[in-house]
Amino acid sequence: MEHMGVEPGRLSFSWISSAESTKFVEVVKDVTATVKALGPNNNFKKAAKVA
Amino acid sequence: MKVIKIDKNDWAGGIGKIQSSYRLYGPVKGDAFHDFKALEKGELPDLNFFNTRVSPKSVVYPQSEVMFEYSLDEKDAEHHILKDAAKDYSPKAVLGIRPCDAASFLLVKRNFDTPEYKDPYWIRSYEATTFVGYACNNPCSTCFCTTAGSGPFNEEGLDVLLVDEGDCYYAKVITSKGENLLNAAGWKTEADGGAPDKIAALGKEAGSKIGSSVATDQLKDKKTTELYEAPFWEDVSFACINCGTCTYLCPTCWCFDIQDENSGCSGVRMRNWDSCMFPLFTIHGTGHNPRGTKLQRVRQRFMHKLKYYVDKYDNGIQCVGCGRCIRSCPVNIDIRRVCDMMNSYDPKACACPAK
Amino acid sequence: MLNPYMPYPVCIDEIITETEDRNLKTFKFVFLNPGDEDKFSYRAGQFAELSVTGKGEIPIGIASSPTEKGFVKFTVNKVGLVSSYLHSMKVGDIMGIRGPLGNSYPWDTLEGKNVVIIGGGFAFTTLRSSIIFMLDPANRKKFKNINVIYGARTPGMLLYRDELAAWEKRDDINMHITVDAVNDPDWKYNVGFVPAITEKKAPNADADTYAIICGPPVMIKFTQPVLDKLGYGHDHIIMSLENRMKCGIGMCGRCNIGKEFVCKDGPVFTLAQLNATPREY
Amino acid sequence: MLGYIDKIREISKRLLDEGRVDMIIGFRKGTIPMMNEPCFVKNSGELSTLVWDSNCGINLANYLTDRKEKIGIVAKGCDSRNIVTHIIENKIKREKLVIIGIPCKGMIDKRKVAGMFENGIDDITEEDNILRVKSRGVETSLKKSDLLQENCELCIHRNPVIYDELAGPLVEEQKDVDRYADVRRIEAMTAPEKWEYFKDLISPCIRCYACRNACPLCYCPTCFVDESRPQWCGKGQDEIDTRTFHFLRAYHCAGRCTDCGACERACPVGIKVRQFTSKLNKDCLDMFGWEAGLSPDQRPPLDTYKPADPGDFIK
Repeated sequence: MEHMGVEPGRLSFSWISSAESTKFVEVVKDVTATVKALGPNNNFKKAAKVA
Repeated sequence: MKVIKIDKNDWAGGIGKIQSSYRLYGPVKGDAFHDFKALEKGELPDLNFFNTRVSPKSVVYPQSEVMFEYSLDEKDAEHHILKDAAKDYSPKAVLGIRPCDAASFLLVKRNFDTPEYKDPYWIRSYEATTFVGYACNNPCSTCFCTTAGSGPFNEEGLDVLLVDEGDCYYAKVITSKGENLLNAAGWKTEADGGAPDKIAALGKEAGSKIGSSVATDQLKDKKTTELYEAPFWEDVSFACINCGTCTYLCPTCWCFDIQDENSGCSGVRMRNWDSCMFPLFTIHGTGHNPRGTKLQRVRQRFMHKLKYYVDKYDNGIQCVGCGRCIRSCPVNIDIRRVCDMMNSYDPKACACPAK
Repeated sequence: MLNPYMPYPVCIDEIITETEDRNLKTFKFVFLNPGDEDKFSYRAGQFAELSVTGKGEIPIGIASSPTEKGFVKFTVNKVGLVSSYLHSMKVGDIMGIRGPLGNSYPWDTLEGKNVVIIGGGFAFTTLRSSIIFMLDPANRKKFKNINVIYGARTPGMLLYRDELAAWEKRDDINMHITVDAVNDPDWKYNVGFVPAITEKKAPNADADTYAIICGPPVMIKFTQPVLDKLGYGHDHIIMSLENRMKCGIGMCGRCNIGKEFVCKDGPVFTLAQLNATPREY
Repeated sequence: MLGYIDKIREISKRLLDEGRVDMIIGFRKGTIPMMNEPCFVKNSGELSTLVWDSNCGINLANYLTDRKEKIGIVAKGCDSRNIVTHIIENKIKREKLVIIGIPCKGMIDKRKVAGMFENGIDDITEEDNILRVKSRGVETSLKKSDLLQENCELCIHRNPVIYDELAGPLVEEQKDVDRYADVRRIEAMTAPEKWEYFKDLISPCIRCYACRNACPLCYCPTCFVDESRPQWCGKGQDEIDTRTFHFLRAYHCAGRCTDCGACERACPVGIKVRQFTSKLNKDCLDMFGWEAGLSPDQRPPLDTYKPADPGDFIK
């Protein structure tokens, strides 16, 4: 994804067991914070409608 | 018939003037090939080309076009009711269109402008357009326009025909629409009396350079169901990968799809080019597909162009011989070959498998 | 220039679930703008594009009759994107209808003739329109005998059951209702497939008798030989086709069978016409 | 490579006559220069239509998908790797195939050649490494090896990896080829530069799907772009929809692409479609030591798990 120009940080992978609730919370907080810091993803927003 | 002589030194200036009252389209060279694009102010069309890779049909009939807009927000007074999308039908001109491509608009018009229904988008856009043709002094080896109802100097569908004459262009005025455009450019010098003869001679020479042809004389008399059941379709369609190249590049293919596209609480109903090569084109909601196989789809393309159209309009084939589908087909399916097979097909003689 | 792609805005007035599998619902629409109803003047056998804003359009046969005023009705089977969404809509929702489209049953030809209607499953919609139209007091005298053979898988899959029962009681129309199978000991109509019932009940062919046949492909496949056997000429067998459509006005290019467009030149064809064209439906 | 023709016909004749196959899939002479047409022959009397030269770039594995007949197929290196992929993915049974292997020296980039001749090309003949191009009566000789498709220039698997017959002696494989220079160039860009790079790359796209349909990997009965419920991707010409198509198609080829170049060759508007897949090929090689289609006995890295698989990206 990054290779094709999606900003680093927008995509993340995590392996969380159903027992690892604390990790889940941490990861979600972490990802949310990173994405918020990046701001809106204007790249994937359709620009103007074609005429 | 009036012929205007345009000194090539006056070319850029005239085009600048046209652009004050017309939106101008012309061939522009990208990395490797030419295509018709909207010209920026001061940008000149590049006439050093055989023909464009994609046909100029998009000048009148864009690949994607918004038809309606709507709101899905129930707080809006007129939610869920379609509203006409804003359109620009101010005058535009396409400069440097080849005669075969210009002729294609007349074929397509038969589909969009019928006694019962008028397609407002195509018709308005077409009527807003002035077609300035550029005669082919040097046709390509894959051109077969002269046997497909057109020709390198053909004037049908054009408002002006430009002919390259070394230092100058001859501009043959064909319609008053064309004359208006030449006036807007300030090109007013009439050519000397010998010009029409010269154009005719160049046209004759160009016509003689067309190296390939199709025979279409028998198509009308063939029985639809017999052609449909002919054994050669398996051979013809084998190589086909069912991409949309032939149909999207073709100046005479007009099929389209209608789609709603939402974005939040609003959206547009748009139409996009579609292709008979795609299975999705005909699949029913139930999953049944009347043209579910590649063979059926390939057959549809050729039958439509070379038989159904011929029968429906009694006005030749739905092809102007530009050769784009031949040049760009990834697997070399050649409409000239198929046309000849269809034209010469004799069901009685064909007990053997097709060759 | 009139825009043939612009639907008339309508409001859903009533939704009736027709069949026990709940996959068929009849929608009754009223036009939002006064005057649109007059513009939407149709004949039995035509169809319209139902336009669900934000989803798309679907071509559906008109189930109401031109003689019914103040509304139009469509019975919709739940299959694809638009029809599924339509099934989730409520009374009062706004959408559009575009039409009327296509030809109709050949009412000029049928005038003064015997009419045999053969229908199966949910393809009974435009046939309902035709029956209501013919039974209208102003029209009934224009037609001779009317026979209707209509079958479904089970009694619960028959459309318009109240109306069928009412027609059964009339003496100016011969109803032959049938189901493929039934558990109900009180079932008082026929049991058997449509082709078999046709063979038993349909009148013999003559120059003044036309058959209108509309149903699933398998029913048509087996009914046609029966009609042949009864002596019906192929120009006396009238069929209504379906194909994938978008524009409904013969422009978008997908619904053709040979040079004919199902949307504009059809959907109604005689079997004689279909014999001369590729069977791509 | 021209010498292969007789051998192909001879093998094909034997296979058909002995009833070992129902049909041969190969190429016949095209109707325009630098184009040959994939074709089938069922009757050994018609084998004279089969040809071979440097214009047989279409990947014939594409024509095998879900076929039921016994087939003899002409296969160069990349075709054979896609046949292997087809076998691994259960799209064809090995025992249904007789593979006529073609040791390949690369296919001509027809656009590169066409671009050199302003007046069009009337005819091209080929002899070993020499191309003789006729344009408006003027003949020019060119070196074929300078005019190969990019993927052929970079190819290190010219010999078929799986075959039953051979149309000629195996050729020497290219060595010390820098296959991923392009990928590294893109990797060095910043995210916005990459975004712009791919935007420009696909700007001529007309969504004809020639790349997808020419690709032997793209055999899904319904491609994701054609799904309507849900509709993953808009149908219009919006750049984002076009990008979504190319983007996701590339992913669907991850660990499967043999870099046969069919996509690029098929594209009518000259998009370098391989720029999408090369990165995935490089990553597969770097991370898993994997190149697609080399052996029918090896499972691809993306359908197996090994404890040693790289997992740094997982937080």
